[in-house]
Amino acid sequence: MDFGLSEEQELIRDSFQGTLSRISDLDTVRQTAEAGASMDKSIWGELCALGMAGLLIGEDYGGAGLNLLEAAVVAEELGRRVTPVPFVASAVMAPLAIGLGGDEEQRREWLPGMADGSLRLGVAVSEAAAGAREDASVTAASKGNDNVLNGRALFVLDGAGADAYVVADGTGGLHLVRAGESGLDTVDLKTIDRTRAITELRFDNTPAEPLRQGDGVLQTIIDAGRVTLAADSLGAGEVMLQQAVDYAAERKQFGRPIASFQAVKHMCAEMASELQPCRALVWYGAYTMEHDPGGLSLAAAFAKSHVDEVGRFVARTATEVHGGMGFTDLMGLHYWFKRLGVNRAYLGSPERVRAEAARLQGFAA
Amino acid sequence: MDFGLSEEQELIRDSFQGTLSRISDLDTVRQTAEAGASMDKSIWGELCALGMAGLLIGEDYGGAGLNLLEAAVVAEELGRRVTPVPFVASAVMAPLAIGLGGDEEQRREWLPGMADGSLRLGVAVSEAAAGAREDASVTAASKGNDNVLNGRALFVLDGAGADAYVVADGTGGLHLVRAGESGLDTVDLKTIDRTRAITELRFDNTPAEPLRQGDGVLQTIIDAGRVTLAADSLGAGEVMLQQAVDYAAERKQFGRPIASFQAVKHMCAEMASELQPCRALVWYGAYTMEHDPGGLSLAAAFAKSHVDEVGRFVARTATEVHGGMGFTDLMGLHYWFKRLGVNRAYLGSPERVRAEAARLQGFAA
Amino acid sequence: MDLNDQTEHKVFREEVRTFLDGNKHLAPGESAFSFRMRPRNLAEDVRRWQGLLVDHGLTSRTIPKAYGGYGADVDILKSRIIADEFFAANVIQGLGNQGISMLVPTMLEHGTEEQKQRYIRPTIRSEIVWCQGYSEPNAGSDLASLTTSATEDGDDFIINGQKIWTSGAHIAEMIFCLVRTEPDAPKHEGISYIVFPMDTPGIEVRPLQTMTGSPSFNEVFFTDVRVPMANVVGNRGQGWVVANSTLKHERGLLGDANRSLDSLLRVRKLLQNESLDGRPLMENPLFRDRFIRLQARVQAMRLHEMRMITEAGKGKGRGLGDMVVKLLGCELNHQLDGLGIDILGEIGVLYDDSPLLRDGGAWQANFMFDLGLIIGGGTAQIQKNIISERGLGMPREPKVAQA
Amino acid sequence: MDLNDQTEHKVFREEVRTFLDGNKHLAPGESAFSFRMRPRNLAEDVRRWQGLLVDHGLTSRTIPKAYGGYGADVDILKSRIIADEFFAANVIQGLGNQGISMLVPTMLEHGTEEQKQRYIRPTIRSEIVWCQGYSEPNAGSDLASLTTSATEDGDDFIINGQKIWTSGAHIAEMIFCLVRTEPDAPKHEGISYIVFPMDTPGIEVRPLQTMTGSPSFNEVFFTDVRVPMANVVGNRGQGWVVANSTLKHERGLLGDANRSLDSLLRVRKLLQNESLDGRPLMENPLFRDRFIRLQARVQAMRLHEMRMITEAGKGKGRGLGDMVVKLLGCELNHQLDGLGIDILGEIGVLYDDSPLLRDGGAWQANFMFDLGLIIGGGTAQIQKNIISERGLGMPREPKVAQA
Repeated sequence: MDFGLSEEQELIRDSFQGTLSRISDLDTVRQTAEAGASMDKSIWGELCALGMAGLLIGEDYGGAGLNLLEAAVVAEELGRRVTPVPFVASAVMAPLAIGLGGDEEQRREWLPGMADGSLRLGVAVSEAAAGAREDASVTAASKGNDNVLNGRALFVLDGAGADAYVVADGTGGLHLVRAGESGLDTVDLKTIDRTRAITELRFDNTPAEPLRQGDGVLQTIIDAGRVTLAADSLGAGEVMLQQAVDYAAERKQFGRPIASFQAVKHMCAEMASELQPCRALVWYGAYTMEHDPGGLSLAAAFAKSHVDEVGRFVARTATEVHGGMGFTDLMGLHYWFKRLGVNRAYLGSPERVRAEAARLQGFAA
Repeated sequence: MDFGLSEEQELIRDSFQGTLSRISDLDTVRQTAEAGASMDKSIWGELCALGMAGLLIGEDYGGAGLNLLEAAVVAEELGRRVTPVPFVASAVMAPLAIGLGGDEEQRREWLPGMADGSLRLGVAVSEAAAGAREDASVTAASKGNDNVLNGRALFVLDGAGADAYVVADGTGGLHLVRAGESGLDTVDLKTIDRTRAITELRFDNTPAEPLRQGDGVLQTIIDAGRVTLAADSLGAGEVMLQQAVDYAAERKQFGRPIASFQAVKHMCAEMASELQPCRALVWYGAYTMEHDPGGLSLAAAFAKSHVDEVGRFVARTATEVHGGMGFTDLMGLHYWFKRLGVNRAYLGSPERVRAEAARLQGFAA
Repeated sequence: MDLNDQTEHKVFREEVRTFLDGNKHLAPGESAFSFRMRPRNLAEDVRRWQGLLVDHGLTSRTIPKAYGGYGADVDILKSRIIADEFFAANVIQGLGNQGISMLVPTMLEHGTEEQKQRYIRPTIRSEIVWCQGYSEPNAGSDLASLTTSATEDGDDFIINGQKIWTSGAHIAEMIFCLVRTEPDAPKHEGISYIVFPMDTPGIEVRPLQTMTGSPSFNEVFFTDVRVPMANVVGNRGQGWVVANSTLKHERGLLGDANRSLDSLLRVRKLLQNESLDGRPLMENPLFRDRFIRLQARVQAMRLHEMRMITEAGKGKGRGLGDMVVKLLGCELNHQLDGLGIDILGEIGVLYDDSPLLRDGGAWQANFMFDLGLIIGGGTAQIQKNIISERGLGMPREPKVAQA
Repeated sequence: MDLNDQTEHKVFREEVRTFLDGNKHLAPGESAFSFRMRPRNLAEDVRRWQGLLVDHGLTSRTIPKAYGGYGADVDILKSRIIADEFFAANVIQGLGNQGISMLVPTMLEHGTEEQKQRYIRPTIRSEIVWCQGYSEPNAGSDLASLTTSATEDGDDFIINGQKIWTSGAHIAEMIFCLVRTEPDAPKHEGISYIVFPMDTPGIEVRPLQTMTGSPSFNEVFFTDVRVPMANVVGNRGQGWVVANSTLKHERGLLGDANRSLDSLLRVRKLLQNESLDGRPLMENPLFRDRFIRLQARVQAMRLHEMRMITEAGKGKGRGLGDMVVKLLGCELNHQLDGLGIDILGEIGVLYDDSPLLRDGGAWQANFMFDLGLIIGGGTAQIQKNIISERGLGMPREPKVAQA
């Protein structure tokens, strides 16, 4: 048994860590966020050069042919740097959707462009993953020789500026919809997190191409997305803790660093304690996709729901340790706070994901 | 508006406080508990002389004719001293059951003896208040001229050594059953709390006398019981906090009293903060019985469920402040710990009581 | 215990209702709550409304007539009746800004007759808006280590230094401020409490960007700001004592049970109006249970406040019961915001002018702002120190040995 | 990451299964867990079973053959396989008492050759049972302030003083103990680690009544207890260092993920088997949600343990990841007990030999005992100090100025 990263995985982590520390510093994040861009193209370019977009795409299609564990390792680093690039949908869920759900023709058409980063895809599965809000629902129908979609999909991940969308219909089928297609409207949705973008899609007899081997793929990409979000949150949480520890060492009150006050020390100790076991939970969730696919949904549910709860605790506690400074924009701590906040809500709240975990184990109908 | 005790109520509190500090010290509690007696007869006698048993019984029947607020004031003092006497069932629920649900003849027959403490009654309403465990249920039927009960009632409060029982049947009707009646079996149930006793009743065509004006009385006595338990928990919690503060002032580690460590101070501050508003919640619950009966059930639900949660927190935290000493029998802290533990379970767990609060407000079916 | 109105109070309640019936059309529509979130220039209608309330004794009731108040005796129940009736009518109450809630009581207690004459009337009528200059970048929890200096120059002080967390500084006409006038005295004894106009030369106000995205706070820089020594309130060098009476007022202000009730009602509306997969979220037993838990807490805080008011009315000093209000109230509000966000799911992370946004984005804004309040006005950690030391009599942190 | 067995390990797993098939009828029926709760004299079958496991290398695997062990190389996976297979077969594993888990590693690291020869073999075979004499009434969290004295008398020490929290003292043959041998040295430097038989004259053991009602702990009094100086382990005066290596072992021991898993399975059984108003409690969404929450935590702890084992196997030192285990594990167990109690409602407060009692009253007993563990072995507060100081590099509590 070896419950750890391989040398290759550590190499991937180190290379992303190194590159991100150079290109995704807080100033860059802030500039992107304040410009309302929610993606930095030069960061995207550099990371694609490192293979980010093609991680999960087979080598035959120009990708690295790696697995979810490598994606989780990268996601953690992106979370650490609150990097403003699409990842969870564009580099994890969409490649898996097409890789697992597309036929050879579809894979040939889409994956190479996705692997090199020239094609970015949003993923519209919120209604299946988190439940339908408002009147959101998507139905697929045949119209002549065409397959068309009607309805409305909310909270489309990595949707802004995407070249195409992977869309789930109400029966679990997956479809590809190109940006600019007739009968397609997109509405940008702003969230507290300025580092990643979501949109709404409205379909009115919009031509769409079904993924032809889509059975069961929807749940798999949701599970993979959940693990990836958990990894992102883990990275963000680790950084918030480290920032709290660093700030406490510097900040003096009553003639001593606040790090020497037991209350502050214990807040940090509690954050560290909660965060430590999260890594194993995330890694294991990612590992199951390849090695125990039948256990993926449950492992992903544990990872997502637990890290969500830890994330809320850490976001709040680290901010408290920073005192007023945590509430200002000056140190940018809130970028991590907000990243954790949205990760919690995407692809199923902890409450909902736990309910799924109960059903998966036969504890509930 | 006057949200406080009247002078008379303060007098009652002070007189019970004074008497209890004299007769219900920890040694006495311990002796009673270790003897497995769950009631100290001389304490019972002294408290009845103070009017405890007749608090809620009309003056016409030899009682003091007071209200639930006075009972809550007394309950808090009993909780403070973990006094080993029956109160919630024997002095609150049963007198109300007969006072509100009995006809004049029944009141004449029972209340005077109850008021002077010569008659003690247990109350069997657990199935209605907390839900039925195992196969517990009681049905009433006519047999000839007699009303008889069949079935099984669990967790009968103040049941051990009682002279009679107030028993709820499955339809909400209330009955009086005399101890020693034919077809009645009692089974003593030991709990972690050695200061009060519960029993199980088994009925086999057991003659019982229905309370003739019982409509709606069952819910009222449950509500009153809940408020009383909350008051008892409040008193127990307040004492645990005070003991923690006192112990921390005395106990030295690392060359200083542990009370000077911020972690210990904050644990005490959190207990104090949680406990403080509980008093108003308890008083208000008690006040509504007389002044806003339509609001009693909801107010009682808030009081019971909230104080239950605070009680668990305080029981654990105060024990932690005591370190190993809290875990031993030496200081007897566990008597309060256990009293809080059983109060939480009796007459409806916090989860169940909150569900009732939701229904009362039309939030759930 | 008697929560019913006596005859006098029944009459008073009717009077308040009559006033509201006749005048509520004059009330500014904006709720006190959203006003607090984003300080801005007081609209003329707000000042007029405030003046009307003062004239009718519906706010600042107990301020002596000599200083522009209504001169009524303390009657807790009447204050409660006013609050309840305004709340029921959904009409903005008398303002509760820092001038009214903090400066006025302080000045009544410590000010000279001339200061009282000059400042109280326009303050309670909101003709003067104040801001508070306490915190400094290196004096937050440890407020007494502040370094803004005031050096003598004839009959004036020359003030230099910087304040931070100055809410409303960009709209305030006046500031009440702590400055160090005796640099050689022990740190708690060299501070004076001083008031001066914000348009005094040498004052620069810079908005402070916060996590909510809207600048609720400011930094204020003083460069050779000249202020007459006569503007000191209380004795020179005793500003710490003067300020502490004010801080107590702030701590009460921050944990207001009405605010929690307001949040609770909004959460209830979400549970009733929002749906998931076509079913109202009130049907979700987990959210419902969390709601009832918090409802019990709100109820406890409201009743506790009534108990504290009663005790104050009976002349009992402020004790443990008062000290816990800020800690609990701020936490409760933050929990209510968090529940709202969770109920909304992905809608709950929307912000700014996003389509689908609920309540103008108030849920996220409040979730962050209320976390800011947990931190501000004395962090939760400082509150716990105070509760344990002053409330429970536990020892202060021992002095640290010099290394 | 590779959680599958390689060929060698597959073979080993089969060997373990074969051993269990052939021998499990010899295993004592009592679960390790209930045994831990209530120390009592080891039944002969327990000692025999333990000896059998030692002989087959299924416990104390890596102890050198010279001292009675199996002399195997460290192979974390094989240890894991043993644990998993025993767990799956519901068979009691090798004992994990204080002699085996604490004394043996300490002695291997610090003992003389003679001490190792004499004590290790009978200890791992449970022919000698040990107890631990560390805590004193006035030295709990602040262990180094202990005052039990050992004064020289020829080649012996004469020991006087008192220990507390001595689990199993009433059944132990030997004690390992911290005593102050250098009264004038600084407090951490005057302590020695010494071992001696419990039947040495002058030792009195008094059971300590605890809240659970069963005496899991003792007080031990020493009056002129004569012990040869040769019984010191490690250097005289360096007992603090020796003991700290042992304490680390204890902290690992207390937060055992298998124990949490065991509790979790029991909670699941309650949810499935207990009913309220005739409906299984698994249908209650609140309890179900709490269960899944805790299940995720148990899973996190189990996987975290595997990660830590892997890191240890790669020779990485014990770091933050190890330090958090005790704090989290004890809290998790207490939470699991609390959920069990809540599921049971009024049944959950029954105790002793009450009718209707579930699982022999283990829910309440564990709820209290696990709270005791949160307190014991270094309170949660001390754990947090250690995590922040050693794990996160935060400063130690500053020295207090002498008043």
